[in-house]
Amino acid sequence: QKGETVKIAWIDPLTGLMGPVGNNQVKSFQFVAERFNKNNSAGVKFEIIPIDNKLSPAETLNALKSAIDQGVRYVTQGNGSGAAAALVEAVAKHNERNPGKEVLYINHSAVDPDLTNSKCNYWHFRLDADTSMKMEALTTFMKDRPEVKKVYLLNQNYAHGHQVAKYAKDILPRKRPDVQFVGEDLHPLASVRDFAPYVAKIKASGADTVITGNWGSDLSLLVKAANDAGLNVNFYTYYAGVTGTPTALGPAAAGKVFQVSYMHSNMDGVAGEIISGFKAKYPDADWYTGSTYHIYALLSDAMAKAKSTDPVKVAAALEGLKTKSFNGEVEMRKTDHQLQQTLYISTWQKVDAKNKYSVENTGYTFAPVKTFEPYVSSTPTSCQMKRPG
Amino acid sequence: MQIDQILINLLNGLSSGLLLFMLSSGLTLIFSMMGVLNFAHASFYMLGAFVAYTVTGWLNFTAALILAPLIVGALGALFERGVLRKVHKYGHVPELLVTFGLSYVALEVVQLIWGRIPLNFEPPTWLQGPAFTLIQRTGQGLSVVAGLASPEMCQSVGDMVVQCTRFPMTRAFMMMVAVGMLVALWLFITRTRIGLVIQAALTHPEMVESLGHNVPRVFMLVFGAGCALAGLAGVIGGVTFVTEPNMSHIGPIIFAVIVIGGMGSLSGAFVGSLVVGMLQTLPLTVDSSLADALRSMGAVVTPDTVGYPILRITLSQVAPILPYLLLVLILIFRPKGLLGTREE
Amino acid sequence: MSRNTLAENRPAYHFKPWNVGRWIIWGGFALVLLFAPLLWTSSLAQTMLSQMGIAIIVCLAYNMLLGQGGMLSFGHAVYSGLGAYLAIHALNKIGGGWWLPVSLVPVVGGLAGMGFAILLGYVSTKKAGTTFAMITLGLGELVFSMSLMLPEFFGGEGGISSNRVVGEKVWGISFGPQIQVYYLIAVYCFICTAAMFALTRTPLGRMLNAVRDNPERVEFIGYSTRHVRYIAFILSGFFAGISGGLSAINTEIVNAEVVGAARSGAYLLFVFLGGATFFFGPIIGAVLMVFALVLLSEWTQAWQLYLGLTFVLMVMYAPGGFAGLIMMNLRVASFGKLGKLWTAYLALGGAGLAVLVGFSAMIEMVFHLQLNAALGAEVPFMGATLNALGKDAWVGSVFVVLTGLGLFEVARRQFNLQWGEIQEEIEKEIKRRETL
Amino acid sequence: MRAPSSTPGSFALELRDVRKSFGRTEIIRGASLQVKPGERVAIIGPNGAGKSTLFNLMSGRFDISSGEILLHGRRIDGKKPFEIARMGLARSFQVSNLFTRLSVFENIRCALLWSMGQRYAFWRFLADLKEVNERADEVLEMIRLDKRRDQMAMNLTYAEQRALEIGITIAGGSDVILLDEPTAGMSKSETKRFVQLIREVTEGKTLLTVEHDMGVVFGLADRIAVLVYGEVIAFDTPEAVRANPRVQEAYLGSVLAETQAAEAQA
Amino acid sequence: MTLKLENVHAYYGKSHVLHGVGLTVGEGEIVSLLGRNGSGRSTTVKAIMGLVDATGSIQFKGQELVGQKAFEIAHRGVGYVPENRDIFPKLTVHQNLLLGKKGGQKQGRWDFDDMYQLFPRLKERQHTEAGVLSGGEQQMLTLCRTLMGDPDLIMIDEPTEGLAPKIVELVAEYLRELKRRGISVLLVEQKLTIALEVSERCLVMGHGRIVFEGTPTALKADSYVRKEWLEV
Ligand SMILES: Nc1ncnc2c1ncn2[C@@H]1O[C@H](COP(=O)(O)OP(=O)(O)OP(=O)(O)O)[C@@H](O)[C@H]1O
Ligand SMILES: Nc1ncnc2c1ncn2[C@@H]1O[C@H](COP(=O)(O)OP(=O)(O)OP(=O)(O)O)[C@@H](O)[C@H]1O
Ligand SMILES: CC(C)C[C@H](N)C(=O)O
Ligand SMILES: [Mg+2]
Ligand SMILES: [Mg+2]
Repeated sequence: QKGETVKIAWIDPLTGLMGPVGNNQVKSFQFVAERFNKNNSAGVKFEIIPIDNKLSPAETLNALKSAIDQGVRYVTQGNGSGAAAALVEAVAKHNERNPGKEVLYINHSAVDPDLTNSKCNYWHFRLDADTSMKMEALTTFMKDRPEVKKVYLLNQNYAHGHQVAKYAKDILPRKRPDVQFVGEDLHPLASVRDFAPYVAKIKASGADTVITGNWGSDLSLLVKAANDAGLNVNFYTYYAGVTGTPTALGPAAAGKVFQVSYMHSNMDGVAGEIISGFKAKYPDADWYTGSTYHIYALLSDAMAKAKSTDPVKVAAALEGLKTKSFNGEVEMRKTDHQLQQTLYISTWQKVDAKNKYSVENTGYTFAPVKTFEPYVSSTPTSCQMKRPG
Repeated sequence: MQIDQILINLLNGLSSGLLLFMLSSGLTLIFSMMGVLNFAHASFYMLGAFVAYTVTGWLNFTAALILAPLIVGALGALFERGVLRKVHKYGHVPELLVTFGLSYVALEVVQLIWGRIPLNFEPPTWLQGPAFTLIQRTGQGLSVVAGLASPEMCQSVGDMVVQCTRFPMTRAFMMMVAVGMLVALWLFITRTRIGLVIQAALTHPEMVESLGHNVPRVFMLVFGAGCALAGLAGVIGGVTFVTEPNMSHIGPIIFAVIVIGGMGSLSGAFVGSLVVGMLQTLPLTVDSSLADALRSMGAVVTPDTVGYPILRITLSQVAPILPYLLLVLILIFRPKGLLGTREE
Repeated sequence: MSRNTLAENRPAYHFKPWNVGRWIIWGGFALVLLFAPLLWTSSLAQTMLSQMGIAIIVCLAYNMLLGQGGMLSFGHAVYSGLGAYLAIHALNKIGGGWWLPVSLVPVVGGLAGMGFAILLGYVSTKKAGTTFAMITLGLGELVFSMSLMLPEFFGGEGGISSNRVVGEKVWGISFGPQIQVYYLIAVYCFICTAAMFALTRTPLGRMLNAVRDNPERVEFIGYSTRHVRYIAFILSGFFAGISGGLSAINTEIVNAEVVGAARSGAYLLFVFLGGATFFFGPIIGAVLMVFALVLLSEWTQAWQLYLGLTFVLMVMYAPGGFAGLIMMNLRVASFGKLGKLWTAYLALGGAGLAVLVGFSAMIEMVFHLQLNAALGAEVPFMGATLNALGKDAWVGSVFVVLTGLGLFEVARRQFNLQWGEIQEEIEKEIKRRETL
Repeated sequence: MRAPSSTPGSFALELRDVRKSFGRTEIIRGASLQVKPGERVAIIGPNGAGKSTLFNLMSGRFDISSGEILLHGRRIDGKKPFEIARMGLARSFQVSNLFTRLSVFENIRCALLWSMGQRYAFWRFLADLKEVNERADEVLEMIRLDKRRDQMAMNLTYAEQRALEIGITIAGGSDVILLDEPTAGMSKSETKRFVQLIREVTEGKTLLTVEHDMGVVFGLADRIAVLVYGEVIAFDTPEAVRANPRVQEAYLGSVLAETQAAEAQA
Repeated sequence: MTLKLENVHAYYGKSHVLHGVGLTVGEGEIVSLLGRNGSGRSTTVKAIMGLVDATGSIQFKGQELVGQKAFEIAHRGVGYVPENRDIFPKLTVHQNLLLGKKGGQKQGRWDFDDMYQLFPRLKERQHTEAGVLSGGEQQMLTLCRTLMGDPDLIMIDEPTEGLAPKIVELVAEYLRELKRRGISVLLVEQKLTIALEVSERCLVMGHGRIVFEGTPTALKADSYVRKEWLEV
């Protein structure tokens, strides 16, 4: 396998609502690939082929076909659990109908727990921590925060938002039976212009904490409206670091926004190098998709282990594979293909001596406040994996 | 719910309605007069915000508030002159499609120039902070303080719970401008013959020209004016909310507004905007669903009940689609809209 | 004059026993459908061909409203989309043991589309014109929003997925391989196209044209415009539903976007681009739609810019769409005068190409600088590599564009002149023939 | 073709105290009229008297405010235009009202479809409807547009459009026909030809026509109804109407009308 | 000379309709333009108004009109009453008249009251939508609307079309009144009786050319022209 080129089709939105995120991720994938191409355990070269799926499940399938036509055997995708679910099924069907031409799907960011539970599939591997895992970490953190008394759940009305709300209601009471849920709202995805009514509602509920899976402008506008109305609550978020949101958070949100993720902006070691290298190359962008590192680390180790780049063998090698990544040792759990890894809670604050990295050049940063070993966020799975053969 | 909450909700509804009016007034101007359903209207709104951002960088916000609408208006006029005018003779569907095409182009061009991520378009200092603060004290009722209330005033003392709610300056300003727009437009329409000229020119352009009116210029002017209004809305929307390419996705709701209000009627657009603004805002505060309503009437509703998925949806969840429901109902029962005068 | 002589003098409205032209056209259409997948064999190509077949049906169905009936709908995806949903549910039911051949699932979609058209069409067709357009817009938004609120039926934004390889195999066809699905689509496409064409030749089809032209007068010759519109709407819903059903089988996933405004808008745009005034226009439009949405976005990141510009230019200069352009040239050809034009066309084409190349080189460079600047300054462009930061590439493209534009203008004037002359000659020829 | 459904002795068309107001202004103020089958009646009156409005009421374009309208003894007021058309009343328009983007032949054929029982059929080919097509060609022949058969209606000259307008009106074989100013805008010679044409095509049918050209009126009508301010002030033979002093005062009484009428009756 | 046409050719797209028309209208003169349907009378008037493409020379008060836009021509003082009652159907009668006034125009010879005096019927209906007016009322309205623009030359295409005989005579009277106020009139008419009665000169058109020019008396006498170009 040494010297082979491994083509990975990146199927995600480059245009539309999630276009900016997608563009950032392509850069991230390519940037980290360069690093790995200089040196990796399998001695292969990675090449990223970006294909725009416009965030649509149907377009994703077209993109998959097009990738397969180009001889690609590895695909990665992550923005949008809808597209991810479609891709899982499509890849499964393809592999079943075209033996010998199997394709592996590495999911870099789609976090719907179903993908490694009821919908789990042998050809799918997930690198991000799923909604329930992140919620475990988040609630464990909240457990020790006495000021959390009344919680409001505000989420986008689609699968991801539903999951966040569901797991919050499942997990938080276990850890903090005293916490009250004072309200819950689902708002339409990416079409609310004015969050003031929701803010008024939160205010009326007397909440001191908001848990939200919102991303993009849905999060920026929410925080902005809360600031404007003088709403004094803390936001526990999943995606405050995604392109565009930090800029909108600005000084007003400092100290009020928490984020759960498997990385943060002020990491040292490999991640630190990549973060600053990335900034040097793209002054306007941040590296926040850590799974762009995982993917090469895992694949190259698996390929070395399998001594092949054949997806069938690599898939087998990936199962249960442990490797060292930027956030410590990670393990691709065999039972459900969910990566087990360290998670961090970080908070939005002004850069200081310890946390120097200025996110989106705002002078503010996500500073780590808590680190959780993989076992903390590890959740059981209901997956009954069908393995080929 | 407490008084201050009711008040703030009404204010929110009102201000969101007034923002809609800023957008629909330009659209209605163009639509009612020229019959062009300008699908690119929201693009001009977006453009207004971006242009203002840049102008603010060069000069200051006040200059942007004046210059950006003018620039956007000029661009609109240019589009009318160069493109729309050519298409006019083919009828309304091509006109609509050409604006549809423009909305794609505008979005891409904006993204090329200003990038794809939200810009940090901060309101100027005089627009920052709250316009007034509502203070609700248990037992004492409501009081209003201009500007920011001091933290002491918002401190709960003993049993007395004090709640402060701020109303941001940007929103207050937005409301003021919208009302100003209404007045200016009303004067424009009633004090000049331009509206008549255009209406007449829609069906009989040659005749209007024969009476000595420069029809093409009037069309250009009106289109430009409509776009300038969108641009002005954009400047204010940009600082109040976010300045990003997604701004152009407000889309169909403003069509709903002008249809509900009555096509071609300025007062209709105004009333329609307020109705839609309220309709989008107020139901958000109600968390009960049909299922709850049935239960309160004594019926047993469980997840196994037929139609539970529908019964389960709360009013706050359907709030965003209520305007469209109203739109369809209005069109069925009162096709000319609330204040409209024309049938078709 | 007696009736008999009349009938003999005017045979135009009788099918000749062998209407050769028609046989050639339909035979050709069938052959294209039959052999296309043998020419383009990659899996992407076959997917695209399948999508084209599906798009052809729905665009023709849409044009029953727009072109034939003058009804501007902003929400036709509702009918194709709901058809797709019911079809995919049916497919899942088959998987769960229902007895229904998979090949009939599109009919389920058709009936669903028709059912919803009966329901919603009743309110939409009450009015015509702008009111109709607005009702369809509102209904479209309503159905789309509902689709996100009722995940039980619509499956949320992830949609409902299914497996088409279910039920009993008929004649060894499992519909597993794409090619089998393609031929299913091709068969439906042919039948539906023929049926919709036939429809334009029936009393209802003709009255639909009459309603488009002058609804007022229609009422005074005994027809209810509303009934005519309603029936057409239902039939259009049926065909749209069939296409939805086919797409459910083809992609095995149906999600909310199939009922979305963007989809409805695409129908309108591409039908218009293809040419709404001719029966075959939407077929061209459908093919373009699939190309634009699938391929263009792969070739270039600037695809929306190109798409937008193409629309603007087409609407400005060819409001009859591609079909209109074709028919104009066919008319010239049928008078044997196309030969005179081909030099002009060559000049126009050459100059146009130069403008296009130069212009798109610039666009690609700008996009590259903005999105992938750090990948280096090289932009791959039509097999060559441009240096987006170097002066040469820019000066070169500007030069190409400017000369292109200049030449184009010259060629255009020349062409206009010739075109005008030819039209005049044709008019004269027609007058001459008339007086014969 | 439809058989006249009238029973002998009843009227083809009857108006009983018909009233119509637009907003507060009453335009038709209790008009009554009885037209016998096969009769040719002209309605004259000053501009704005309500002649076209009366036609609009009879053909169902507007609803009446009060009164009754009967077609062959059956109430038609309150019915929709297409229902009235199906019952055998056809009308033309003062301003040509054609299917401009269809061919001349298609215009006529559309006008025939309902009356020849095709309704909303989408399972039959037009080309196979032999009777319909033959009848359409007959009508074309009658209105002398057979040469222009395959032209689009919008390409016809004014006079040809007027002819087609009348063709569409009579094609369906209705036995009560209303023509609103059929010869407006025509030169004298053309007018003459048209009067002849109308005579031919309405042979045996009940005809109501509105005209300002006294030549046409006196050339065509068996009886003349005079409508002034929404009331029928006279309804009689041409001679009697001409002699009626009230009519003279309200409407005729001018050199122009006199010369026209005289020319026609001569 | 108020209006002078020389060798005017006009086209609808590619079809050549006027083949070298020449005519003159003097100050305060009523000239009528006669001919069969389709002979090109309306086209002549439209060509003067700048509504169809024309070549040749059209001079109005010594200024060339060919190539000018309709609204510029209107501002020069040419008024046009079209043949097909181009009233603005959605506007009220009053608004229709209002649009007859040109922008930036000072008080002209006529005002609303003059119009309403002339046709009291219009006054009664002044707040009605013009689209619902009776045919005759619409005809009156078009006449008045053009007059509101205070033209020096007024071209009227078949003004008596659809008017009751009594009103027709009123119109004739009104044309004379225009003349009295010094306005030149170019009248296109179908009704010979009227044309011959009011006009000082008659022109007859045939196939896009002027085939006769002379006084009404001369025309009455010339049975050849009448037979060949006016009747069957
Ligand atoms: N829809 C309407 N609303 C208001 N007024 C109307 C409407 N339709 C007609 N009228 C008025 O009714 C009167 C009668 O109009 P109608 O068209 O019947 O006249 P007419 O007798 O046909 O006259 P003419 O000979 O001039 O055509 C007119 O004054 C007209 O303005
Ligand atoms: N818009 C048009 N396009 C093409 N040809 C036209 C157009 N309008 C008129 N024509 C043709 O031009 C010729 C002259 O028409 P014009 O209207 O000037 O005649 P006219 O003398 O006014 O007759 P009419 O009595 O019909 O008003 C006719 O042959 C007519 O068919
Ligand atoms: C990248 C994320 C913002 C996308 C999110 N995980 C989703 O499921 O839609
Ligand atoms: Mg009338
Ligand atoms: Mg004429």
